[in-house]
Amino acid sequence: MSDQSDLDDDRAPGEDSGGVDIRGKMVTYIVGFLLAAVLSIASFAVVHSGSIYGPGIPVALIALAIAQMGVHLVFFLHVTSGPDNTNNVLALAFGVLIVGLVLIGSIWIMGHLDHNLMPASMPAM
Amino acid sequence: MFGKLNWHSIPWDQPIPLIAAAIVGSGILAVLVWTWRAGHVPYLWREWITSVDHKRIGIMYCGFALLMLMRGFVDAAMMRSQQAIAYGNPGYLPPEHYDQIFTAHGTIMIFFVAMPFVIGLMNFVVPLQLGVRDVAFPTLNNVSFWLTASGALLINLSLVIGEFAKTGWLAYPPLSELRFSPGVGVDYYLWALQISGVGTLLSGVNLVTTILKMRAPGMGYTRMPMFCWTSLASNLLIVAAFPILTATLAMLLLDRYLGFHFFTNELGGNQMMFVNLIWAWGHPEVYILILPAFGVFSEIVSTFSSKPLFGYRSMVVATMVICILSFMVWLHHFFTMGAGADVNGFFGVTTMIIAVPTGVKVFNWLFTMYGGKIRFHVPMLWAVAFMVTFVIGGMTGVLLAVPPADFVLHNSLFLVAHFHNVIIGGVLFGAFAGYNYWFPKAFGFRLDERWGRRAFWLWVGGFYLAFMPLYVLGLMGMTRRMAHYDVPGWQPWLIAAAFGALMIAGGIACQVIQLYVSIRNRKDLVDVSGDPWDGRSLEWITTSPPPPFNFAVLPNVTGEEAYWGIKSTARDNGELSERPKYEAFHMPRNSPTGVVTAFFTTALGFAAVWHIWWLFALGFLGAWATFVIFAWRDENEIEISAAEAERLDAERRNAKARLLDIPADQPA
Amino acid sequence: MSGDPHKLGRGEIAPSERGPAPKRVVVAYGFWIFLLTDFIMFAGFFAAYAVLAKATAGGPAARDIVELPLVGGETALLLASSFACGMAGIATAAKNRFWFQIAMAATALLGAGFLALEAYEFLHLIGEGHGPQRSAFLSAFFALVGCHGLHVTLGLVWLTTMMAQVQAKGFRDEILRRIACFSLFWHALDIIWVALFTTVYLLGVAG
Amino acid sequence: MLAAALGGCAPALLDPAGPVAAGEKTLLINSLAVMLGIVIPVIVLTLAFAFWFRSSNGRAKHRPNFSYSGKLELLVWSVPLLVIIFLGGMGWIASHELDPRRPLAATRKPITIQVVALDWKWLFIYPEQGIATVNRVVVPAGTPVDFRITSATVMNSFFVPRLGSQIYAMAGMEAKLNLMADRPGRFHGLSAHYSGEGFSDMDFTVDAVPAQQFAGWAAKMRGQGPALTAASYHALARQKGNVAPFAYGSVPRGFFAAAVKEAGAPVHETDNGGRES
Ligand code: HEO
Ligand code: HEM
Ligand SMILES: [Cu+2]
Repeated sequence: MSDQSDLDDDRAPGEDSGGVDIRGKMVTYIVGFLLAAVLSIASFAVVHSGSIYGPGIPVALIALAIAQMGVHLVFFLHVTSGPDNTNNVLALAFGVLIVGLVLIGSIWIMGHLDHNLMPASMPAM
Repeated sequence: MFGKLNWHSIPWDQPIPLIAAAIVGSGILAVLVWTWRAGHVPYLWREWITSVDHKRIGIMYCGFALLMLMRGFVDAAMMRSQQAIAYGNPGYLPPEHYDQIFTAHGTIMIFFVAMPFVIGLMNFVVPLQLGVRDVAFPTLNNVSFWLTASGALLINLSLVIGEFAKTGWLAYPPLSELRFSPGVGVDYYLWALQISGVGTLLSGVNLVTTILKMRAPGMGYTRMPMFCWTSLASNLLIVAAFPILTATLAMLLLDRYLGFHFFTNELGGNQMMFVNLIWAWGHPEVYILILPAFGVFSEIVSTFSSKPLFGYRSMVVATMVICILSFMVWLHHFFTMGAGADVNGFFGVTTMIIAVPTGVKVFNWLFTMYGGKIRFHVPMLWAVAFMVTFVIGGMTGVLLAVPPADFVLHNSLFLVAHFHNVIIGGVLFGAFAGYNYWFPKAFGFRLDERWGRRAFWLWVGGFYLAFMPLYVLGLMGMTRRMAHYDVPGWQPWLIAAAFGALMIAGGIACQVIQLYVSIRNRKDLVDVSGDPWDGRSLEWITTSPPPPFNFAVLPNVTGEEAYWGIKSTARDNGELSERPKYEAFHMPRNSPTGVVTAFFTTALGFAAVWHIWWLFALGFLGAWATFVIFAWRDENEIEISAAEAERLDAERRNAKARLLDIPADQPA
Repeated sequence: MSGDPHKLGRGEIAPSERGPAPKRVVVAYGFWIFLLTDFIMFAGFFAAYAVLAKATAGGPAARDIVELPLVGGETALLLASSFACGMAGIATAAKNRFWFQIAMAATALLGAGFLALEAYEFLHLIGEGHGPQRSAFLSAFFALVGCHGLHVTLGLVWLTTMMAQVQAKGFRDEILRRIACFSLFWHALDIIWVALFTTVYLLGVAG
Repeated sequence: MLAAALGGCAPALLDPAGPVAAGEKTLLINSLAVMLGIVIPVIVLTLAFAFWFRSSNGRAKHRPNFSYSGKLELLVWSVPLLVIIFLGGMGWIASHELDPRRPLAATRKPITIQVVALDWKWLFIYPEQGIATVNRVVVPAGTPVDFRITSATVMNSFFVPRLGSQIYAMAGMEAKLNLMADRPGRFHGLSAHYSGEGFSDMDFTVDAVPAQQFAGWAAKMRGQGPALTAASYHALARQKGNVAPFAYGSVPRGFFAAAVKEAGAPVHETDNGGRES
């Protein structure tokens, strides 16, 4: 961070690094677009094709989704690991942490509640 | 045309709300007429209602909270008097009424007293302590405030037009579903909270951005005053928790308005999901309230002990640990739902772990006092009372976190005692301490100490008398939210509690008198130096009240305790720091966006409650149009010239010189 | 004492000590935080969906109502719209009003196309008696997907407002900041859509 | 001390009448004692420091720069941590030992009682005895009772303070709660979760009677009084407010399961709503 110019502030979220390098920007977007398209198509294909081990499909889908979100973050939202982006990434990490806690916590808790309380799990009397 | 609203929506047959409303209404009317007649309206409009100055907005938040505290307290007094007499008889409040009262009390106290108070303090103090001129989004700040007010207005409207929810402050379904609560009460509740919730969320975004992106040069993270750290944690929690509330209430709204089945008994709805989600917000919420109070006490204990805060880094770590942990404990509010031993055990343990960082904080305050020269002004009195009281409440909290203990204490008055113990003994004491501490900064004169002490003793004594009996009642098996009872052993304790509430009423009266007396004697109480308590952080470097832009030149921070460092240097050198170079800068213009938006959202909420759909659409369009018009404005800022900045700063420097008894600047 | 961090005369100043960030950064960062709140709100709806997905109350389950080609179409439209939005961002950087308007119009049209498909899907389901009132699962489905749709709708309102502003006022600083926020918003909606089509539609069919 | 204040009658939670309540009482007192061991010193020190270091006290040594001490930091983190490790461990074990679903150890075979929360009364079904009671439940002392709890309306909580643990009663759900009365006696039971207008009166009596007496009572009840049928159940559900205790002389097999499954669906529409026309 200190090796850059005087004008180097933290980078704003969504801001890319280049100045007015239009070509460079275009390339970023096109690459991102293509990657995202490929990953989307792969997701749809996984469901349809039947070539993947059935019970593994959900895992494959989740992996693909995470990959695609990553692509969007990197190519469209210009999130990088660079020091000028630390604050943005930290905020994002905080958000992801909370989303994770809420989702995992809820699913875990509700799973137990359903299991313990839903009459379906009980022998009919 | 008017949806469900008609003549019978007003409870003509019920004297209590009508009289209450008449009193409140005529009070408001009288104030309005008086301000109008006295010609204060333009002033109010210009300087307050449309102000985007974080200090003004902070003050409005706190004033609003104090006002609503009285509203909430009236509810509390009714409950206390009802329960004192309602042994073996229905008392004077039928359940229909009593149930609205505790719901309104809880809702108002949490959302419209505690929240605005801490948000107000953060708004006022944080930019000053960070050494900057305003928050990140000044206009948005004004919008946030007015959205909060809009929500509160809706709740208070329900007193006369229709009814309020009879569900308890968290509106658990299925009781809050249309089938069991077909009236408009729950709808008032939902819209009021949705609207004010958006306000809170935006103010959280605003303060997080301010703290992370706008600090005076040199103010690194480890140089921020403790209050800024706790504010950061608190606002991160707002940002993380309030969206969950929004989503949860939206689901209940969908159930009620469009026949969805999220939480109904029928067609697969799952009431447990609501409980789960509402506490995923609700638990962080209580730390949103307490963390800023911790910050207030950190400032006060250090200032009045004339020492730096003990263990600053430990405090920072403790704050952030609490911030994260608070998202891992929410199940402790429903141990008795039956999730099983593993889940209960896990959440019990995570809950208890919070006692560790909190304990660290308590010990660090203790060691801050150790070796100090403690001046017992009113804020410090509150701080000591807090330390004594809060540890008791914290301890009973940990007790409730032991799942099997909670199996017998859940929903009992023991629980009610616990949370009033931490909320009053923590949040409210913190708010009062902060109010007394920063009042001179806000208005340029101190609050009267004598009446402040009276208020203090009555509040503290009243608190113990009103809430310690509830612990006993809890152990006797009395549950919360009872309109009447037939167990004879309970009554003496409830009568004692009623006297406690009476004492608190005395405390509130003393606070009102304190304010009145202080305004009357403001000449004697004036604070010319801008630093009445020998403070250590940057808010005390500027004048009291500060200029709209806070600092003519942003201070340059070179260490922890920014102002203390500058002050000590000046004292040691016998002269003020070098005169800075003044430059022109811009300040945002006032804007009616907030109040106009709030007007439309109030209309929108009211329309939704009564199913007046054309008004609903109008409210929505109005709010949107307001934003577009605001966005279209060309002149958003005014310039403060270098000369103006210099002139104002010269006065400040002279006052500081007098305070430190060193030569003033030579006139340039 | 100086307000300008670059005149402090210290060789290396840690970024956290350089004084207030420029407005551009502050605004985008604030909006970034706002987006996080939006993600968390969606997490609430996702959690509800996850819990209620099996609560069909005798009505249709996810696999009975999902039409993958439709969803594929929606995905394609949204992705293309996001790309167009990126182009608008580039036009903004180049201060080219003409291409900005073209790209934004394309963004809007593609977004509207997405909404149209979604509206078709919803109306179709309701027409078959599979509306949100049918079961808790359908409630959660409509709410989750609908919430995303609502965001797209609001995005369109915002987008058209921005087009009008640029036309009327050109690329001023505050308008540039708003465009930056808008593009953050629009791209964020994609991310949510990815989570959505995976959990609701694809896992609905597969799981 | 509390007992004295009450004229000899101890608070319900401190006067357990069964193993669950007794365990919970012990746990409560243990935890409290451990925490008081640290909380009382904190309170005393706060007041002592505040008093001694008051600015007017010339004898107190002023240490204006005492703001860090590694040793003390270690102490302030580790002391609460140790207490919490102890309490947490105890809580973890206790939540397994005292899990409401866990059958109780006893010499006698447990009996099952099914509980339905209604607006605003309690229905108790004895599937093995084929009878049902309202607002009064009779249990054999010294015999574990396997309560199965549901609601035909909004959420309530089934709670008998002197027997221990409460648990929520929810429509469509079946909660399990194992309790036992050690000895004969009469206890106060109530709904511990607010459920609307008639909530304050939603209490019931628990009569623990010697085991033989229980069998006799059940036999006597059977065939007496009205029969619990879908119709009489719905009539009961629709009846507002407090109902004096009474009994049903017969209950169809599988009645409770049906009530759970019904999720309270056909039970009345409330008319206590708002003031809209
Ligand atoms: C500002 C508000 C606030 C605060 C700060 C707290 C703090 C805590 N709370 Fe409380 N709470 C608050 C507000 C509420 N709580 C509630 C309910 C509630 C319940 C659910 C009970 C039930 O429904 O049956 C539990 C288990 C707790 C636990 C705790 C714990 C462990 C803490 C801890 O954070 C306390 C930590 C502090 C301590 C421990 C003291 C200082 C520490 C020292 C001196 C160190 C040494 C001590 C030990 C090692 C023990 N709370 C409810 C009920 C809502 C409702 O149902 O309507 C509310 C409103
Ligand atoms: C000022 C003195 C206060 C008194 C005398 C008081 C009294 C009461 C009483 C009597 C109840 C009902 C207890 C019951 O259910 O039986 C109650 C509930 C409650 N109070 Fe207070 N209270 C006070 C202040 C506060 C404050 C400052 C807050 C929060 C900031 C607060 C938050 C609540 C909440 C959340 C409830 C629960 C409401 C519900 O059951 O839905 N109270 N209070
Ligand atoms: Cu909690």
